[in-house]
Amino acid sequence: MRRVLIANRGEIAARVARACFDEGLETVLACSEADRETLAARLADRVVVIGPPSPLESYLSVERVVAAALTTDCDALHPGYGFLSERPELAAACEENGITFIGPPADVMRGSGDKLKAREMAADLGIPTGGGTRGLADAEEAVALAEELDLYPCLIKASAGGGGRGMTIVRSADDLRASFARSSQEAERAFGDGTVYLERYVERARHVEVQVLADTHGNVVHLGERDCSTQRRYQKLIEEAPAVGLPDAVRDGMRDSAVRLARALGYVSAGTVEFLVDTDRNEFVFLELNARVQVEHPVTEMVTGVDVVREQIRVARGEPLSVAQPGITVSGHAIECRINAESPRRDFLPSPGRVERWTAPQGHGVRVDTFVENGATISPYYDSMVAKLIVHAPDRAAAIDLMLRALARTEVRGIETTIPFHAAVLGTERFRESPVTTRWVENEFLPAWLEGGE
Amino acid sequence: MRRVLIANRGEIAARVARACFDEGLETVLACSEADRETLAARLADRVVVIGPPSPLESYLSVERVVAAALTTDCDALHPGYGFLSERPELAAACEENGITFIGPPADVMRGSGDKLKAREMAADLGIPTGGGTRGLADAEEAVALAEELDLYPCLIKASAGGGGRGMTIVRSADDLRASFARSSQEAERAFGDGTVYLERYVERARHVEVQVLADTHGNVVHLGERDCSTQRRYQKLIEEAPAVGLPDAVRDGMRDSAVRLARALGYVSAGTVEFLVDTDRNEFVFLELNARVQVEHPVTEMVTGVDVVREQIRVARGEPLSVAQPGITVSGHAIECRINAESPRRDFLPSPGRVERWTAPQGHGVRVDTFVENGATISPYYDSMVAKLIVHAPDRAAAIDLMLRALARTEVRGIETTIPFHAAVLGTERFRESPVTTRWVENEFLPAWLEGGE
Amino acid sequence: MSLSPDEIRQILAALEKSEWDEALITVGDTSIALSRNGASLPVATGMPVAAPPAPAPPPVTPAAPALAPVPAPQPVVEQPPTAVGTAPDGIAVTSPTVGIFWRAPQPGAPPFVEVGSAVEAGDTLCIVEVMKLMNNVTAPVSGVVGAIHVPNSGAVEFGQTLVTIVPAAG
Amino acid sequence: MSLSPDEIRQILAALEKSEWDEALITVGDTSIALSRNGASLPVATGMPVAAPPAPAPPPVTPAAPALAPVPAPQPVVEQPPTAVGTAPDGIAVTSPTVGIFWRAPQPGAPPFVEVGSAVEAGDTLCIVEVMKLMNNVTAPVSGVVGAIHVPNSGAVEFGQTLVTIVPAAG
Repeated sequence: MRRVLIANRGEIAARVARACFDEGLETVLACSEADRETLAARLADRVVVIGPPSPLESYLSVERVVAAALTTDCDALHPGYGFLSERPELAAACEENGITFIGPPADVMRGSGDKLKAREMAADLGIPTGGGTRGLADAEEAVALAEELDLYPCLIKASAGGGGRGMTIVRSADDLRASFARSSQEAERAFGDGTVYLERYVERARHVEVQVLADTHGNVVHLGERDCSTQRRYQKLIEEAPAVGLPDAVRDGMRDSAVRLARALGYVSAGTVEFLVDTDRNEFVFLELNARVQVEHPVTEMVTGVDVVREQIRVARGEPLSVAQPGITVSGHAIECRINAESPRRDFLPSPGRVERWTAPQGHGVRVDTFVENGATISPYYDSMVAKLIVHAPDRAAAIDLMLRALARTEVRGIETTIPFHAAVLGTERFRESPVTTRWVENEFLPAWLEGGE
Repeated sequence: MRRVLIANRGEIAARVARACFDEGLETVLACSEADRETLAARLADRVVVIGPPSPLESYLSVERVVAAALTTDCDALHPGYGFLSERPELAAACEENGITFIGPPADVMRGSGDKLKAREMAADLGIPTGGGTRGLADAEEAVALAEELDLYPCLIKASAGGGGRGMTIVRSADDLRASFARSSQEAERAFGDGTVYLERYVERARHVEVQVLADTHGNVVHLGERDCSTQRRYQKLIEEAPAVGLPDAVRDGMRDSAVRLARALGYVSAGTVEFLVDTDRNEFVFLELNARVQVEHPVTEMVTGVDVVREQIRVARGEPLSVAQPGITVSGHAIECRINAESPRRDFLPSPGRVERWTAPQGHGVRVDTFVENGATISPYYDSMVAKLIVHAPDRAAAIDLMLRALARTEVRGIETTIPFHAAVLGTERFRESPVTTRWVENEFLPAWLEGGE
Repeated sequence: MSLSPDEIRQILAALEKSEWDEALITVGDTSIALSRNGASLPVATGMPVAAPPAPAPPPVTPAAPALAPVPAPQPVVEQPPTAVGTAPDGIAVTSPTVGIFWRAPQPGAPPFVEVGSAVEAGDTLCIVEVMKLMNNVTAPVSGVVGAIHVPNSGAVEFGQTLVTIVPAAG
Repeated sequence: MSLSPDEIRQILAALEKSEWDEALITVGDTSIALSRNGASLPVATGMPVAAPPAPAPPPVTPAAPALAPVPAPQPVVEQPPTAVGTAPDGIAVTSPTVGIFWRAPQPGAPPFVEVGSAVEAGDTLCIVEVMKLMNNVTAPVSGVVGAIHVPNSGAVEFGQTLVTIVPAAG
């Protein structure tokens, strides 16, 4: 491996460029016209503009991305997250064209990407999946199965995708009949596949996920787990490592399940196995496996000292993982806040625009993953992420304190951001005392905060 | 200690702000009008403009700096390096006004700042000083003493200052007569004290210095040594830690001498004891003690893991050092390149101006200390430093390779810099093979490089 | 570079004797803007300071900053204002995608166009291949091929100028 | 680079003899904006862009970017003063240093000036103390004290506006 095409933008493109620098690899950024002057473009050794700002004609075009790799003599490609990162077509096109795809092979991706298949595999391994149905033909089949399995309240979920799209909570047969078609259509629009299924809905749940790494030599390890329960509308806002306050049996069960599932799927590269933890019953159920590096990987890197992106590169080169399970320890506590260009007091309305001034805090245990700098533009074409602010401290209380100070020292002029939201969340006793559940932000925190004014 | 006035600018102001953040202290930057929008100003909690761009009416005014601390309720002051950092008047004014000076007390500074006195003290302790004279009344006294001590070739040096100002090499009595008055006048202009003395000139010498830390509880430690031999006209350009290729006796002798001298002077805070190593005779002589944090402190931080500026703050708070000598180890090799806004091919002519684009490399073992960002201005009022690029790797060869890659990935548009010079120096076999001497850049490298065109 | 005061005086004199109601002259970092008879001052579209940092290769031919690079004052005065802004070098046809530039429909076939070829709007000028997808690039206007900027089988970026068409008069 | 006053005078003379109603001239960091016969002053849209992001409190009266660095006033004087960008709210007198603002020469003494006081150019308006160093701040022009912006014994920065003088007519 000599030269890597980075088929992404923003902070993850900069992050991948950094890992390539560390591994002594050259980089080419394949970007849209809107991104040619961004930090990621300048961190790369070369830039190739593949299309106009519209993602469909740039970051979402398998053909253009592969053509960019071929015309710039890249022998490898890193897809980042989002965009084409979990599309087997890209991995397959790379394989056909002699380009090393830095991620799982296409067939592995197909196996993990189909949520229903992955869930069946998990069930076969004895990993709790919380019941739920197969893919459903129509609303009436759904109603019949929900009755039979006593599933209410339950979730309608898309088989092909994630991120909450197509997902709906239903509490009765009428609900289900009313929502089925819309969910299926939404899934079809978002993922090109309208297959949906039902899953039991847990009222008070934590979202916990285990980071796994697997190489082509049969080694599979986990890097501990992350808690991503601080969500709004299924969008993660704050992530932490490790997940605190879990019984050992639950934590160990998830870690073990993640490794066994990855092994059974023949998984290769970095992946994340997501679980839901029922906090009333202290039970976990498997949700899905994400076959990419995730936005929140830095918290795991901070507590383990393992560089997830560099390991992806090692694995893609055919090398064994640089770490073995006994050598991996989780030390201290890390928190990540996603700073988005959104107005948290106006229903998180996107606030794209030009960042007149950007000042990130500097200090020990503070990491800022971003593509923003003075004069950068948050483009309306792409997601609203401005930066990831990550802190690492000896324990959770110290990490919260450090994050509060870091948030206070982060200056963004020209656009609105979610910084006030994060500072408010971290300032509550509820967040500080104990892990929150996935509905806490929407049901409890936001109403009180918005009521409170400042 | 609660709030620190940072009485400096540029990268060291940003560096001090970082250490204060780490120590949980608030910061106020006292800056000139030219610097109110700089990165250091935005990293600080507050900014107070103390005067116009001219340093004499801002950064060099003891009265204004202390007034700024008083009017903003600062209970401590960090002077950085340069400007007022080694002026006992500032330390004394802080003491009088109840402000904790983060550095040595005024009387200690007076003792170390007078080079002749420091040299006498060193001689009393049995530390080699290479002979040399007392302060000289006039050229005739100088000629008589040079004769008597058989000093030629020798250096005329200013008692009060450093940085090469007032320094002249003389090889005969005629030379000495011709240069004496000019050196003395230059010293008078630069330091307000025209006292000069003579010191034996070593033709092939390395500049090696030992970082020491001392607290108010009697603890004195060293953090190993740095090699700063890559100089041009007495200006350090590249610094390294540790100094390689020294016989153990020489290295241990310098480290031990540095600690003994600091102890004898009752030294407090961070300081640097500078030595000249005669590479023909493998002998060292004491030059001077610098009573401040130095530009090149990061290389020591990288190889020891000790944060020199945070230790300064600890000591100023009356706390003991966080480290003891047995716990301090030097691991790997670190190199710092000073990126200056100068045109190396045009006799290092300053190239101030607006930095249209600034891209610093990101990677493991790469540290960039800077105040520059997109749109920053390198002001003609101040020194030409743009950034310090620092790398840390397992050994010197790996550090050189990493620095070459880091230099190649550093992009500065809008001004000329010394990056091409650094890349060329690090690319030579001579630099890579063995430590160079202080005249190598001027006498050998530059003539060949300038001749060579590329 | 700048104009000397004497040069500015000459320019002013020349302009005064002219019949223009507005003028804007920029030479290096010197600019002169004038108006009279109630015309509003032509405030500096062309002033380079006002322009945002130009992204490298502009996708279309720049419409020439008003009078910017004019070295001598006289011709400026005598030039009809309509001439200002029309690029004399033609219309740049840019690549719709990253890919490989092909001048002919298949290997061995004659190229679609040569420099000097007359083309109608809609005629195929070249192909940009993305993987096995062939994208025909057509002439936006009728005219003559003024230049072909990329060698056959060369790699191109989105937005890169491929061909210049000098539009037919009229 | 800049024009010298003499060069500017030459340019202004040339313009005065001309028939122009408005003019805007920029040479390096020097610019000249003129108007007459009721035309509005062509204050350069193109120019402020060239200036760095304006630092908060300007150190001196913002006497119009247009003619700021020009020491030769003659041709300007012939203009109606309002057209030249003189701030209608008066001349801002700013602090020469960081320090403490004192309105009186010593505690208990009457203040140097009050709002409404008539002052001559050179009269002391206040003191800014730096440590024990007392810096007299004097009126740059004759006029009336329009405002005092800092309370007695308040901390001030370099460049901060302390007092506004409304210049005497004439």
